[in-house]
Parts: sequence; C-alpha cells; structure tokens
Amino acid sequence: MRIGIPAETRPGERRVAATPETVKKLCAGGNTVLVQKGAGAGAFFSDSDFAAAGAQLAETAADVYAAADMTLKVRGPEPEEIRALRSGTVLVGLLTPHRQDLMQAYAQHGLTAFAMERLPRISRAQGMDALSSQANIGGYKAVLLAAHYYRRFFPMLMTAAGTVKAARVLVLGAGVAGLQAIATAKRLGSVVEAFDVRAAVKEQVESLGAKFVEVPAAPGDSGETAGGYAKEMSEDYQRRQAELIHQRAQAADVVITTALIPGKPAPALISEDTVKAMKLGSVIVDLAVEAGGNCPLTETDQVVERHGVTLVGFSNLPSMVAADASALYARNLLNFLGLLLDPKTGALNIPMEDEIIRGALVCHQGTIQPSGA
Amino acid sequence: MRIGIPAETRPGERRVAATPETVKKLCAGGNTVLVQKGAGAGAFFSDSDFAAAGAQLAETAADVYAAADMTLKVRGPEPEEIRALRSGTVLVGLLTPHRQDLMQAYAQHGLTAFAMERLPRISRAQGMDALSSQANIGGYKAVLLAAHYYRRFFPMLMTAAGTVKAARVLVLGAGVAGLQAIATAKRLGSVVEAFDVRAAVKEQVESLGAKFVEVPAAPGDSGETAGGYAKEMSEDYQRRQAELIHQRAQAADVVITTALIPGKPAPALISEDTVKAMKLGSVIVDLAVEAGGNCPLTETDQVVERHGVTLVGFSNLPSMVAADASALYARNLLNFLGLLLDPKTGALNIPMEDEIIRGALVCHQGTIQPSGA
Amino acid sequence: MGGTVDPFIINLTVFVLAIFVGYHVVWNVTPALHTPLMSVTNAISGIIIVGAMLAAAPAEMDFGSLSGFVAVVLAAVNVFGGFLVTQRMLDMFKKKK
Amino acid sequence: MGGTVDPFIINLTVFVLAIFVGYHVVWNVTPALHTPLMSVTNAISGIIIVGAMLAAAPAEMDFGSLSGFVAVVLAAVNVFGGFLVTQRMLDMFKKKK
Amino acid sequence: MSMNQVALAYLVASVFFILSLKGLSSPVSARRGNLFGILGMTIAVLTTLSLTRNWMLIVLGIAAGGSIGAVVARRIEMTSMPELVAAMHSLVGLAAVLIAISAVHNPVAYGIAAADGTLHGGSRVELFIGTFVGAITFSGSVVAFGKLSGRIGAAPLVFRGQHGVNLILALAMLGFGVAFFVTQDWTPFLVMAGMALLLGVLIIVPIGGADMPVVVSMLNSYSGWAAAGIGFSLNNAMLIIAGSLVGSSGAILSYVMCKAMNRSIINVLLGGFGGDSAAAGGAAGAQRNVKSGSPEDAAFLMGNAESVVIVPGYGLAVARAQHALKEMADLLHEKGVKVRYAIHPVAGRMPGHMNVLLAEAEVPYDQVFEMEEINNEFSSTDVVLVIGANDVVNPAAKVPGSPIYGMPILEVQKARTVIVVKRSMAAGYAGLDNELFYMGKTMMVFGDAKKVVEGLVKAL
Amino acid sequence: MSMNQVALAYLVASVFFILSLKGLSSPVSARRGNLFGILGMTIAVLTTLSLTRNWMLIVLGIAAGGSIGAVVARRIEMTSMPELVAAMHSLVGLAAVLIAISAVHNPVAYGIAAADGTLHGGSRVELFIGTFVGAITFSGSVVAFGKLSGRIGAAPLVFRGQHGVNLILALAMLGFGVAFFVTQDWTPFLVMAGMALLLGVLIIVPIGGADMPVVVSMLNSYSGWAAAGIGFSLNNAMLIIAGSLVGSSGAILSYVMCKAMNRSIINVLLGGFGGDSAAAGGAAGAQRNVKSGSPEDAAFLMGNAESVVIVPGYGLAVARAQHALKEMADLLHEKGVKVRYAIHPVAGRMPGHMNVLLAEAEVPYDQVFEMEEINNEFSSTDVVLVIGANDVVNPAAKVPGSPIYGMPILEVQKARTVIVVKRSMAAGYAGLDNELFYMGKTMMVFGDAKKVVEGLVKAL
Ligand SMILES: NC(=O)c1ccc[n+]([C@@H]2O[C@H](COP(=O)([O-])OP(=O)(O)OC[C@H]3O[C@@H](n4cnc5c(N)ncnc54)[C@H](OP(=O)(O)O)[C@@H]3O)[C@@H](O)[C@H]2O)c1
Ligand SMILES: NC(=O)c1ccc[n+]([C@@H]2O[C@H](COP(=O)([O-])OP(=O)(O)OC[C@H]3O[C@@H](n4cnc5c(N)ncnc54)[C@H](OP(=O)(O)O)[C@@H]3O)[C@@H](O)[C@H]2O)c1
Ligand SMILES: NC(=O)c1ccc[n+]([C@@H]2O[C@H](COP(=O)([O-])OP(=O)(O)OC[C@H]3O[C@@H](n4cnc5c(N)ncnc54)[C@H](O)[C@@H]3O)[C@@H](O)[C@H]2O)c1
Ligand SMILES: NC(=O)c1ccc[n+]([C@@H]2O[C@H](COP(=O)([O-])OP(=O)(O)OC[C@H]3O[C@@H](n4cnc5c(N)ncnc54)[C@H](O)[C@@H]3O)[C@@H](O)[C@H]2O)c1
Repeated sequence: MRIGIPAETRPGERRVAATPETVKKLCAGGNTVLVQKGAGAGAFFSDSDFAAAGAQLAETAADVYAAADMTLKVRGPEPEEIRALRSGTVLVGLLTPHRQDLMQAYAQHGLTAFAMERLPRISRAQGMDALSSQANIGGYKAVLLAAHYYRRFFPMLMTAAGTVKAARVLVLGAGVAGLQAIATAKRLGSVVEAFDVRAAVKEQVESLGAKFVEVPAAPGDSGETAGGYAKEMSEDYQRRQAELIHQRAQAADVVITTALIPGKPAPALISEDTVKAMKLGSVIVDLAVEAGGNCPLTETDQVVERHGVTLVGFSNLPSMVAADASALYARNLLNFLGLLLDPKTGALNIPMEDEIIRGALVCHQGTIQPSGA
Repeated sequence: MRIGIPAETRPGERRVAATPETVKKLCAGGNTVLVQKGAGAGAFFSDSDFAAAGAQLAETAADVYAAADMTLKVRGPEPEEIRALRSGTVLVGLLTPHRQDLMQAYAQHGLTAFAMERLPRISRAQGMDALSSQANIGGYKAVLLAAHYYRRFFPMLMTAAGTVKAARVLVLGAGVAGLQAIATAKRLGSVVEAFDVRAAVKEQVESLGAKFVEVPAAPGDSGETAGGYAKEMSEDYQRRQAELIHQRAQAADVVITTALIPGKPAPALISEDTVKAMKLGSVIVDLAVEAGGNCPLTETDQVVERHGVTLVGFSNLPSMVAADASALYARNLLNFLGLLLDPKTGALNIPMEDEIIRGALVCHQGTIQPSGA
Repeated sequence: MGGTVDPFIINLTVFVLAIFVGYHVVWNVTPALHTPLMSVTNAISGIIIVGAMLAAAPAEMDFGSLSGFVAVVLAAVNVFGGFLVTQRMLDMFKKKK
Repeated sequence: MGGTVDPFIINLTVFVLAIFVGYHVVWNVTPALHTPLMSVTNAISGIIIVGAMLAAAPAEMDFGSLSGFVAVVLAAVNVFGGFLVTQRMLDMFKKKK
Repeated sequence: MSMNQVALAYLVASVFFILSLKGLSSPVSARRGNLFGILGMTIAVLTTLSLTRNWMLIVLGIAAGGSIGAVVARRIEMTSMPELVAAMHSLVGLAAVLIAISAVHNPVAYGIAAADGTLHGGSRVELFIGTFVGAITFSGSVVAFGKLSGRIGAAPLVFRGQHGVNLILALAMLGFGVAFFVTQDWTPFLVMAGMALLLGVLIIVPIGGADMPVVVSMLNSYSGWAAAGIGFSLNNAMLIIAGSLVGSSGAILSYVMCKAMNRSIINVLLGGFGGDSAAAGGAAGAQRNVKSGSPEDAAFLMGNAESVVIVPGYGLAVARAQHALKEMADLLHEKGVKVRYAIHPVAGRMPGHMNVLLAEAEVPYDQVFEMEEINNEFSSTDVVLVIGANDVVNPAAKVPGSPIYGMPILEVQKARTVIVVKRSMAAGYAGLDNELFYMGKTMMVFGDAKKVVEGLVKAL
Repeated sequence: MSMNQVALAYLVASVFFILSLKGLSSPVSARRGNLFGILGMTIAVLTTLSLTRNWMLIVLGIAAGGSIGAVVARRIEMTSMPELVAAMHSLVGLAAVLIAISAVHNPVAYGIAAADGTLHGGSRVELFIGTFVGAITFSGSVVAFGKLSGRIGAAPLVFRGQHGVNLILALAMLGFGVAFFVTQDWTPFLVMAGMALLLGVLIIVPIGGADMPVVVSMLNSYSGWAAAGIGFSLNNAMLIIAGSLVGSSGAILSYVMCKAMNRSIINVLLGGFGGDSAAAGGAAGAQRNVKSGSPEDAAFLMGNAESVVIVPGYGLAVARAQHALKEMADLLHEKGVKVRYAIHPVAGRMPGHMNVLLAEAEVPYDQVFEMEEINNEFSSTDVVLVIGANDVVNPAAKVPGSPIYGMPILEVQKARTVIVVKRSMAAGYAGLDNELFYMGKTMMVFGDAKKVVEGLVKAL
C-alpha cells in the first residue's frame, strides 16, 4: 500500500494522522508512506523526523493524493480535497458520517471510506477508539482552559494574606471527557461535582473522588441505551434535572459540560437564566459546542463574557494538545489498519465479516453502507 | 481618612487595590472609602458590591484623587496620574522604588509614599508582604500557562491508544514563585526538578516532592545574603551552573524560570544555545521577564516560538488571576494600614520608629527617604 | 512409678510455669496501662498477707505472732489501697480524660 | 502447714498453668506458621512415648508390654517424623518461596 | 537417677516444650523453636529410658519407629505435608489406646492399682478418657488423612440425622465406659473403644476438605488432652504440661485458623459447612472451587517474595484504596521486595484512570509499567497482586469467540503466585467469568479493596 | 476445710490472679482484671482465715489496715498515684521482713522446723532471701516515695565509688547471711537485715526522678520474688504463683517501660543516668526538662480524646508524612474522635504549603481550618497534635521584643494536652526557643515525623 498523509486543512487543526512512530511501523509492515511537508508542524513533528522514520516527503497535498492508495486524515476531507483524491482510494479518518452530503461525495468519487466515529465500542476495538482518545484530551484541556480563564485559584490556599477558597467545579456529562475533566480538576485541587443521566456513572465519578449529583430517576430507567450511550430523557425528568443543575451551577465557579446524545443535538443543560444566576467571574467550558452546545450562550470557537460569566466555546480542544492528540490518534489508526492490511506485504484485504469493519465502513467502492453498529 | 481607590490604568492590569471585604473593614475603622466606578471590573468585583460594603462611588479617577487623603494603588501612578494627586496625599502601592524618576516625581509633588516592595521580610510583616502574595500567584499561573501552550499532557496516562509520558518540568529559582510553581506542576502530574543558588532551598524543594538539581558550590558559600535573598555568584560557579542547566533543560519539556536578584538584572540562565538544544515543542515561561528575563529570547508580554520552543513572556501574571490577586493584595494593604491608621477614628499616625514603616516609606512629605531595610 | 518427689521440685515446676504466664500476660500491655498494671501487681503482691496471717495465727501472743499481726496490718493496707487505687485510675480512663 | 495435699490437686495446678502458657504462646502466631506449628505440636504430642516406654518397661514380655512396645514404635514415628517435617517446612520459608 | 532428678529433668524438658511453641509463633524464631522441641523430647526420652529395665528393646522400638518417621518425612512432597501430619496424628491416637490397654492389663506396673490389684477409681476414669480420646483421634485422623490425600472424596458426606446418630453413639460409649468403671471388665472397655473409633469416623466425614486443616489441629488438641490425661494417671508433671500445652495450643490454633478464614469454629466442627468456601457469584452456574485466603496469608506471601507486581483495576478506584496500596508497597520495599505496578491500557473506566489514582498516592513514575513493558516479566515474578481488576487479566481474551477476544491482557497467570483482591466472584465490566480465579496458583482474598489492603499493611 | 480443699481454693485464687494481670494488659478488659484480682485476694484471705485459730484478731488487723488503705486510696490526688504505689510497696517489703522474723522466732509454727526445732537448711536460705529482698524493697520504696513526692530532691545523688560501696555492702550482707545460716543466731540475721535496708537506700538514691516509675516497677518485681520465696518456705503453691506472677510481670514491665522511653534498663538500674531524659538541643543554654513520650503514648491520648486538632508545619513537609497523617486521622475518625486540621497562614515555606500537602493526601477541605476559625476552639479541644511545626505555635510571638512579636499564632497551649512531634529540641525558621515545649501539658514525641506517625498508626 502507498499510504498518504496530507496536512490537515481545517482552520485551527494542528493534528496530523501519522507520527514518525506510526510511520515507522507502517513502513516495517511493507507499506510506503508519503507525508506532505509540514504536515506535522502543528504537532511539533518535524519533516526530518518523518523522513528518518522512513516516510517519503511530498511537497503538496496534491502530490500525496495523486500517489496514495490510502489516505489517512484527522478530519474528513472537504469537497475540494475530495476532488483531489483518486477514485478507488481508501480513506480513513474522523469523517463525520452524519454529514450525508459528504458521504454522497465520497460515493460519487468511488472511494472506500472508514469513519472512525463509527467503530463499535467493544473491548477489542478499544485500541482504535479515536472518539475515546480524543475525548480524553478534550476533558483534560477543558479544565486547563477553565483554569486559564478563571481569575481565581483552583486549589485552596491559606496564606499570610488570607485564605483563597478552592474552586467548585461542576462537570455535566461524565463520559470519557467528563471523567478526565473530573480527574484533572481534582488534581488541581478544586472541589468537583458531576452529573450524568446514566446512573451507572455514579460509581465511576465517585471512584475519582468527586461527588455525584443525583436527579432521582424514574425506577428502572438507567438512562442508558444498550450501546452504553445516553438517551433522551422524559420531560418530567428533564424538568427536575434542569432545576437541580440550576441550583448546582449557582454554587459552582466553573462548569464544564460534555453531555452528548449520539445522533441528536446536545441537550441544553445551562439556560440563560442559569447563567444569569451564576457568580460573577464564573467560567463555563462547553465541550458540546459543535453539537449545538450544552449552553445556548456559548459561541463556537469563541470566548465570550455574558452576564459576568466567561463562556469558552472552543470546538477543537484536542488540536490544542496537538502533539499527544496526534500521537494517540495515529496509534488508533495504526491499530485499525492492522485489521485491513497484511502485516508483511501491506496488501489490502477488507474482512467484511468483522463487526468493527462493518461498523466503520461508511462507503465501499463507491456505495454508501447502511450504518452498521 | 478619606481613602481613594482609583481604577488601575496600566494596560492589561486587571487588579484593584481594594475589595468589598477590605472596604468594609476600612469603613468600620472610621474611614471613608471612595472607589472609582468600574475599578473592580477586571477582578469581577462589581460597583454594587463595593457600594454595599460602604464605599462611595466616584465617576472618574480625577474625582477620587481630588477627594482622597490617601490613595491605594496596585501599580505606582504614572506621571500623568501623579499630577492628578493632591499634594500631601499618602500613596501606598507597588511603587517600583528603584525607578528614581518616579520617586523624584513623588517628592516634587509633596507626597508621602509607601512602596510595598520595600517591606522588610520579617515575621511580623508577612501579612503585608505583597511581593510574596503576588509571586505566589505568579508561580501558580506560570504552570497553567505552560500547560496551556504545551501541546502534550502534563500527567502520564496509559491508555488503549498508548502511553503518554509525563511532562518533565524544570523550575529555575525556587523562591516563593518557584515553590508554588513546583507544587502546581506536581499537582498536574508532571515530574519536577528545581534549581536555585541558595543551598537552603534544597530541603524546601524536596519537601514538595520534587528533585533538587545541585551545582556543587564552593564550600561555605550559601548563595544567600543576610536578608535571605540570592546574591550574584562567582564566575566559576556560573559556568558550572550554566552547564548543568543546559543539560537539564535539554531533558525538560517545560522550563519555568523565576530567578531574581534584588536590585540587579535577572540572571541569564537559559542561553540561546540551550533553547536550540531543547526538544521541539518545549515551553519556557519566564517570570523574570520584567527584570530582563532569565532567557534572553523571551519577549515581554509576548508568546513567541524560537527554534521550535514556545517562549512565554507575560510580565503580569497575577493580573491574569485578578480576582484572587486583588483579594490578597487588598488584604496586604489592609494589614499594612493597620500600622498607620488609628483603628477607631482612622486618623493617620506614622510610627517612624517601626522598622516596617522605615523600610516601606520611600518619600515622606516630599522628601525621598534613604532605602531603609 | 510416682516415687517420692521432693515438694521443692513440684514447687519449682509451678514457679517456672507461673513465670512464663506472668511474662506473656504483661508483654503486650499498652503504655497507658503501665501505671494501673503496676498498681494492681502491687496489690497482688499483698498476697504476702497470707504468710502474715499464718505468722499471726498462733493463739498465744508472743513476739512472733505480734510481728505477724503487724505484717497483716501492713499487707492489708497494701491490698485494699492497691485495688482501690487501681479502680480509681481505671475510672479515669473510662471518662476519656 | 503443708499438710497432705492430694497429688491430683498439684497436678491440676500444673495443668491449669500449662494451659495458660499454651494459650498465650500460640495466640499471636502468624497464619503462615499455622502448618509448621501444627506439625511441631504434633511432634510434641508424641511425648506420649514416655507413657509407652513405661508400658513397655516390664522385663518379662506379656500382652501389656507388647502393646506398650507397639505404642513406642508408633509414637517414635510421630516424634521423628514430626520434628523432621517441621524442619523441612521451615527450611522452605528460609529460601523465600 | 533419683526420682527428684527425674522430676527435675522432666521440668527442664517441659520448659523446652514451652520454648518450642513460643519459638514457632514467629518466623524469626521458628527454627530455634523446633530445635528446642527436639531437645526437650530427647531429654524426656533419655530420662525415661533410665527408669526402664529392658531399655534395649525400647531403644530398638524407637529406632525402628524413628527411622520410618525420618524416611517418610524426608521423602514426602512438600504439598503433602498436611496429610502427613494427619497420618502421624493417627499414630499418636493409636499409641494412647495401646498404652491404656496395657495399663488396664497390668495396673500394678504403673503404680495405679489399689491395694487389691484393681485400678484406682480415679485412674479408671482417666484411662477411660484417655482411651476414647485416643481412639477418636486415631480414626478421625485416618479419615482426615484420607480426605487430604484424596484417597477419600474431599466433599463433605452429609446424611440426615447425622448429629442424632453421633449423639446416640456417644451416649452408648459413655454407658459402656460406666460399665467398665463398675465391672473392670475387658468387654465394655473394648466395645467402648470400638465405638469411639466409629465416632471418630462419623465426626470427620461431614467436614469438607477445605476445613481439614482445622480438623487436624483440633485432633491435635485432642491428642494433647489424651497425653495430659495419661499424665494425670501416671502422676507425671511433664506429660501433663506437654499434653496441656498441645491441647490448649491446638484448640487455640483451630480457633485462630477459623477466624482467619472467616468461619465459625462451631460450624466447622459440627460439619457440613466445609464445602462452601468459594463460589459466591460467578456467571457459570456450576459451583467451582477457588482457594481463598486472608490478608495475613497474602501479606506473608508477598513479604517473602523477591518481586511483586501490583495490577490495579477499577475496583481499586471504587474502593479508593490507592493511598493504602502505596503504603503497602512502601512496606514491601522496606523489606527488600521489588515492587512494580502494571497498568493495563483500559484498566478502570477512563483512559489513564489508574495513572490518576497512582499519582494521587504519589507512586513514583518509575515503578509504573505499561502492559508491553511488563508482560515479559511476569514469568520471573514471584507474586502478582491483582487488586480490583478483572477483565484486564482475564485469559478469556485469548479464546476466540469471547466478547473480549483479541484484547491484549496482562499475563499475570505466568507468575508463580497470583493474589486477587475483590469483593466477590462477580464479573467485571465485560460480564465474563474469569478462569484466572480458579487456577491452582491463584489465591482470592475477598473483601473491599481498601479494607483488604489495610489488613495487608497491618500484617506486614 | 481439708488441706485438699484449701489447695483447690488457692488454685482458684491463683487463676484469678492470672486473669487479673491478663485483664490489665488491655484497656477494654482492665476493669474486669481489677475485679478478678480482688476476687482472687478475697478467696485467698478467706481460705487462709479458715486455717487460723485466732481469726478475730486477724480480722481486726485486716480491718484496721484495710480501712487505712481505703481512706488513703480515696483521698489521694490522681497526680500522686505513683508515689502512693511506692509507699504501699514499702509496706509489702516491711511485711515480708516481719514474717521472716516471725518465722525465725518460731519455726515450728510454720512446719519448717527440723526435728530438733531448728530451721531446715533450705528454709534458712529461703528466709534469708525473703528477708533481704523484703528489706531492700522496703527502704528502696521509701526513697522512691520520697523522690516521687518531692520530699527528697528528685535529682540523682551520685558520688564517686558508689558502685564499689554497694558491692562491699552486698558482700558483707551475704557474709552475715552465711553466718546466720551456720549459727541460726539473731545477731547476724538482724545485721543482715539492717545492711539490706541500707543497700535499698543506696541503690535508689542515684536514680533520677524521671526513672522512678521504672524503679517502682522493679521493686514491685522484687516484692513478688520475696512472696514467692516465702511460698517456697511455706510450701504454698498460691504464694509461689502469685509471687512469681508479680515478680516476672514487674520485671517485664520495667523492661517495657525502659524500651518505651528509649532507655537501657541496665543504665537505669545502675543509676546516675536518670536525669537526662530531656534537653537534646535547645538554644537556651540551661538544661530544662521536657516531658517526652512514645508514639504509643500519643496514640493512647488521642484515641481516648473526643476532639483532636492537628497542626502541621514545615517538618511534616520535610518528612513527607502527609499520607501517613491522613491515615492516622482516618483511624481516629473511625474511633469516633473528631479530627480537624489547623493551618497557620505561614506554616511551611511557601504560601499554602500545608494546603498542598493535605490536598496530596486528600484530606477533605471541610476538615481544614484557618487560624482565625480555629483559635477559639482550642480551649475546648482535648488533644492538639503539633507535627513538625514550631514558630507558628510559639507563644514568644506575644512577647514584645521577640523577633516574631506581633505574628499571630495558633494558640494550641489553650488545649488540654499538646503533643509535639519533631526530631529534636532544635529551633524553627525564626531560630527561637519555644516555651510551649516546656509546658506541663505538653508531651514531646521525638523522631522524624513520618516515622512517628507510622508508629501512631500502628499503635492506634
Ligand atoms: N479504561 C477505559 O477507558 C474504559 C472505559 C470504559 C470501559 N472500560 C472497561 O472496563 C474494564 C476495566 O477492567 P478492570 O479490570 O479495571 O475492571 P473490571 O473488569 O470492571 O473489574 C473490576 C473488578 O473490581 C472489583 N471491585 C469493584 N469494587 C471493588 C471494591 N470496592 N473492592 C474490591 N474490588 C472491587 C469487582 O469485583 P467484585 O464486584 O467482586 O468486587 C470487579 O470485578 C475493561 O473491560 C474495559 O474494557 C474501560
Ligand atoms: N509560609 C511561608 O510562606 C513562609 C515562607 C518563608 C518562611 N516562612 C517561615 O517559616 C516558619 C514556618 O513555621 P513552621 O512552624 O511551619 O516551621 P518551623 O518553625 O520552621 O518549624 C519546623 C519544625 O519542624 C521540625 N522538623 C523538620 N524536619 C522534620 C522532620 N523530618 N520530622 C519531624 N520534624 C521535623 C523542625 O524541628 P526539628 O529539627 O527538631 O525536627 C522544626 O522546628 C515561620 O517562621 C514562617 O515565618 C514561611
Ligand atoms: N467498551 C469500551 O471499551 C468503551 C470505550 C469507550 C467508551 N465506553 C463507554 O461509552 C460510554 C459513552 O462515552 P462517551 O464519553 O463517548 O459518551 P458521549 O460523548 O456520547 O456523552 C458524554 C456524556 O454525556 C452524558 N449525557 C448525555 N445526555 C446528558 C444529559 N441530558 N445530562 C447529563 N449528561 C448527559 C452521557 O451519559 C455521557 O456520559 C461511556 O460509558 C464509556 O465508558 C466504553
Ligand atoms: N520571613 C518571611 O516571612 C518571608 C516571607 C517571604 C519570603 N521569604 C523568603 O525570602 C526568600 C526570597 O524569596 P523571593 O521569592 O521573593 O525571591 P526572589 O523573587 O528575589 O528570587 C527568586 C528565586 O530566584 C533565586 N535565584 C537568584 N539567582 C539565581 C540564579 N542565578 N540561579 C538560580 N536561582 C536564582 C533566588 O535564590 C530565589 O529563590 C525566600 O527564601 C523566601 O522564603 C521570607
């Protein structure tokens, strides 16, 4: 296989789909790897490191696309990039499979496309789970951002000039990102509370030393779908939930929201009224901003102040930690390619019966696949 | 006393010299407090909170200066502000007493001025020690900035997509700021080393769980002056120190420098060669930037990338944590005023025999005082 | 078999065993109980009163039984005082000092 | 005084004291030593060999002394086996298993 | 030797026995303790020998028995130790019965005959007790030996009315004892002995294999009392001391062992409770046996290891036992044990969960190893402590078709010993049963991770 | 009562004495232990009474002595307990001497006379030993009482050649003992007793006041041996048991006490080492006394408190003892003790140093109090544990002219008891001596903070 690594084109995207480490492994597996010059710059991987790992360097993205049988991307290619791809190319990346227009474009272009978002969350797929690896980074970075914009200390300190109180952090949604946010906020010495609709999360939150805020749920309702994701809740529940969050947010100094419902807009958890009721100088970091936001006041990729509250709406937190984010993502891809490529020769062989492949394959040789998992 | 609190005018300065809490106590002590509208905005203290605490609100700084017998400031007034001050006013703040031009201006204007930097560092003065309280914040914020600009994780994490290594943080200068930086970096899970010329610091560094990097000193040289500050070291020592730092910096991912020598330019610890030798993507936060910087490449109030290393040169870190910084600073001032004002009536009475007063008083009724401490 | 064993040997057997018991019983005592323990062993050492009673036993009073009587009085002071003092010390512990 | 005390009482005294000693000695044993301890007490319970020897003692062999002799053999197995096995177990501990 | 000298020598022997048991209560002095025991026994035997006339024969007997004992003790495999102890016990019981028979046969020789050549009343009672205790010890030990060595099924043999039968038998035995007391006849004596033998069997069969050590210790205690009883008959202080030492220490030991296993001694001795030491949850319906131990056992294993690898899992986080764990590791380190942590990439419930925990407890990074680094090291590791982890050490990951098939795991089963700390046999996140728990080299320590680790810290 | 019944009753009494000491070894059973002691003594006295003919007189004697004892025991202040014990000891010693005199006077009455009405040889030795041990106990206890009650200066009285004088005296005493043995004359007996009295005084005077408890315990042990000796003479098993119990337990107790104080028992008993239990560093040249204790003592105090406030300082950070401290606090909490932390604003070497430490150990924020909040609470606090702090609790801050004058401090001296953990008497950052350490309510526990806290954890 000739594997191409173009530079990412999305504004603000600093990650890259391969690192010298994964390039080396790919080359050892009988593949040729083409890396666009400067592709790793945002993540501080130099061209010379790529070359040392065995990659061939290409001047432009066009050169990469022209030569590659398979292209590894972080973000799905935009329409103009799609046009540059050769028909029949295998495309792997975070392809936003819910964007039907893009899927159509892939199909028209005769591509075979794997969307990393669609991996089933089974044990065997954990090493390829890019959503987890990137959400993890998001949770970490969200707390750093909050600490950056918060004009007080996170930890409690008793000093000769008086005592500063510990920040109270409220984490809404305790999935992968939420849990990492809890851990990081705890590390910095703040007092952390978390809330999630899924009852199973309580133990996990407490296992990190944080407090779980509970909305008494209707009996028998775990808030969870069979796949381990959250589902939309009843209206009555939502009302009680809103009240509780309103009250906890008032007491909080920092709110980090990560609540997502797959395939649906993110639930609006922090209303404008709640923001108004919050303390002056509080900070909200909304990780769900791309899916519509957990707070309607946050603005995508902006930091705004509303009613004395700082709202942080960066949509691409992993890119801010580009080096490690790329490293983890590249390894996710490498693990995934392990299913597709012959370990010696690098020859492509798609095991259509594998549930991971069935899940991730969104477009096969120009035909859109029904969503598998 | 009529005590005035003007808004700070220095660009980027968000702190304020009084908080509703200290205003309340000053008022209870028989004083009238005049706060310029919006003075607390940067630190998220609202005018209404000040008013509720008993302050009178003034529209403009001029109004404050015109009415006040005593003015509390964070930063020393600039020439144009000095002109607005009434002659005979008592001025208290971080007045940069080494700036002879400003001292002259105070004297010409007939002011009585106390520079908080000049407080002797004795036990009794600890509650007033603004240098300590602000340096403490600087150390904390320096680590947050480093984490913000560093494109990797601070803590070690072993995940399904591989292991990310813990960041290695090197702290140069382990005074108040350095120690807090060590503590904060440790909290975030990084591996911390620190270096200081003063041998006594070793135990303190280790008491925070970090490693002390030692330059073997000449016997009998503690690196310390009688006042507990660092002194300039011999040339031979400096050479060995430079070698050591060069070597440790190469191994580090993040370098935080806080080395200062009172009354002298900051020692240049990180040479350009060292920066070149450092890893791609490393971050240097230079807290000594105002005193010339511990790294010649840092630029004041800028973030620059040199040789693949990000250099952070913000000079006013406490202002980034304006709310707590103001709270602590205001309490320092309050404690200091306790020496000057009658606790019931608020009448001014300068106890000239007190070593704290002798130290801080830089200008008395228009005459410059010899530096006392 | 049995034979005639000198009572001294039997006494010695008892003596040795009792030393072992004493050793083990006290070995792990908490420091806080040092004083009460000392006081109770002091009271128990008043067991010498048994010897004193035997010394005072002879019906006709002579020098020997008189000194025995004095010994009874002294030992009784020790016995009563010892146990009572121990009691008081232990009461103090109960009331969480 | 002294008088004539039944040897049973004296034996009882010894018995009671020995129970106390046994109790204290074993009470704090580490679990890892349970098996060796069991094995050593097993060997010591072979002390019954003393009784067996007395039973086998009569010079003329009859049913009684014969069964005594058998008892000696059995008890000897226990004594030797017991101590040796204990030794082996303890050796095992030394070599950090 | 004068009788006084004999008595003195016996006293010395008794002191050595005491010192022997005392020595055995701590690992440092254990070997010395055994030596003291040997010394005491030597003194006792030599002294007694000086009292006997036909000492040649007796020396012969001792030599014969001694060599059998020595050979068996040398040859036996370490793993068969407990059954050997049981077997040897039975001999003591038998010897006690034989001595009693000999005494009944010829009371005069023992100086326990009344003037008319019949037995003293007191001695009759003592002999009766000695005999039946000896007989029960004998047959009970034989059964215990059978169970421990696998010659008899280890499963408890329970039938309805068991306790009733035992009771009737015991009463009947007592009755014949009374008859013996009255008639001094051989028949009731022998019937009584036979019944005691039967009783010994019946008492032990309902007890499961797992509880056999407790039983052996209890039988040990019985044999001690039997020896003390004979001491009373023979008016021999040493027999009394040694016997009651063994009797009381055996009883205490059974009690302590039961406590360590969290069992009630009453239940164990009444039988029928011996089989259920395992299997609390477990997806697989079948009840399977696992070895379980106390924190003390685990502490001993780790304290004597050269290298210990700790595998933390989600349960550690749930219990928030990380600080205690760190402390335990420090203690081990002080003892010269090499301690490392092995982190599975998906241990816990979020990426890096275990790192967060260990960082909280300030575990130095250089003790923390990732899976690839440490998987090769397990085979040279003495003890692995798996604490609150399950899926990440589940060998099912190697079995095609398993829901976790293909997930790399920490290969702890390669280590010499595996200790698993969790609350029950319940499954982990993936809901799978774990073969590791049933392996011969695995010891489960059930309980909340924090409690258990605190127990470990205490025991170390 | 038959002699058998008497012996049996004595055995029962002996068992009660054993149970009594056993009870006293743990706080939970201590009160029961004392009761057992009373019970045993009652049985012993009543049984003996049944043997005596003029019991009225004896009851009178007991009543007289008993009421004196009872009154004194009730009246005495708690703080004078140790001297009371010493005083009562002297009585036991005196009683032993009197009994011996009585026995020498009338050996026949005791059944220890040979056929010719003179003493048995063995009994002569036993009486000799009983007498001189009794005499030493008597005079030694009197001196100990004097020192403890302050009637005699507590300072050790040392002179050159002391040990030589003692040795000569002891030899002379032995010589007169031999003379008594040979002549059975009163003169050597009385001279011997007199010398023993003198020896008792000389042995105790060189020992300092701080070591008196050890001495009292040692004398206790002597008096036990004396009782056992008389038991041998009288062929009385109970006296032997009770006496050797007291003898051995007293000896062990002295040893344990020395170990707890980190002293060598040899040094204590040879005397002249008693004064230096304090003052290791200290800026002030003068040697001043401080009370120092072991971690066990501290653990006991805290375990029995209702509220404990922990004051951490820079030393805690240096020792990195925060995790151990947290664990200790958890243990106290489990025992129902209210635990809080008091943070001085400048404790440590950087602002918030203590907060960082406590956060590392995950101390909940709501247990952490700042100085203003907690300063009012000290007066209602049972125990304050100052750990590695110095300047922040130095009352010198209230003394004008002191370098730290004007600095607010944590007013721990208001609490009922203060425990200070540090390595030595060395000064802190400000280089000042600290009056707190010398206060009566303060106990110093010397050692590295981590080691000490780990000791506390073990002892709790
Ligand atoms: N790391 C990630 O990012 C992530 C995210 C989601 C899911 N997962 C999955 O989570 C699993 C992680 O494996 P794991 O071995 O760490 O956990 P696990 O397989 O879930 O096993 C945890 C075990 O800990 C025991 N436990 C729970 N609470 C305890 C307590 N208080 N004290 C003692 N034991 C306790 C439980 O047994 P008892 O109930 O018997 O005590 C349980 O079997 C994997 O299957 C992984 O795929 C991981
Ligand atoms: N907080 C700040 O910002 C700051 C900054 C600079 C200076 N200071 C000054 O530092 C002082 C702080 O007071 P403090 O009470 O916390 O500390 P301190 O007065 O310096 O006393 C600390 C004590 O801890 C003991 N210690 C040291 N290592 C130990 C160990 N390993 N184990 C047990 N004990 C140990 C030392 O006694 P031994 O040697 O006998 O063990 C020492 O007396 C104040 O004077 C303050 O003004 C504070
Ligand atoms: N089996 C595996 O190996 C594996 C791998 C990765 C993740 N997972 C699991 O998958 C699950 C989903 O993780 P994710 O982070 O990708 O989820 P996500 O990003 O889809 O959602 C984030 C969180 O928001 C919560 N949420 C949704 N609506 C909410 C509302 N109205 N209020 C509050 N919270 C709300 C969800 O419950 C979820 O916890 C987790 O349980 C995770 O542990 C399993
Ligand atoms: N007594 C008190 O209450 C009190 C109060 C506050 C501070 N202090 C003490 O005062 C001292 C100074 O504190 P600061 O933070 O204000 O100092 P600072 O800001 O003047 O200097 C910062 C640090 O840089 C170090 N440094 C100087 N030259 C260096 C070089 N060439 N290489 C490496 N390091 C170098 C200094 O030693 C110092 O530790 C500290 O010891 C502090 O504890 C005491």
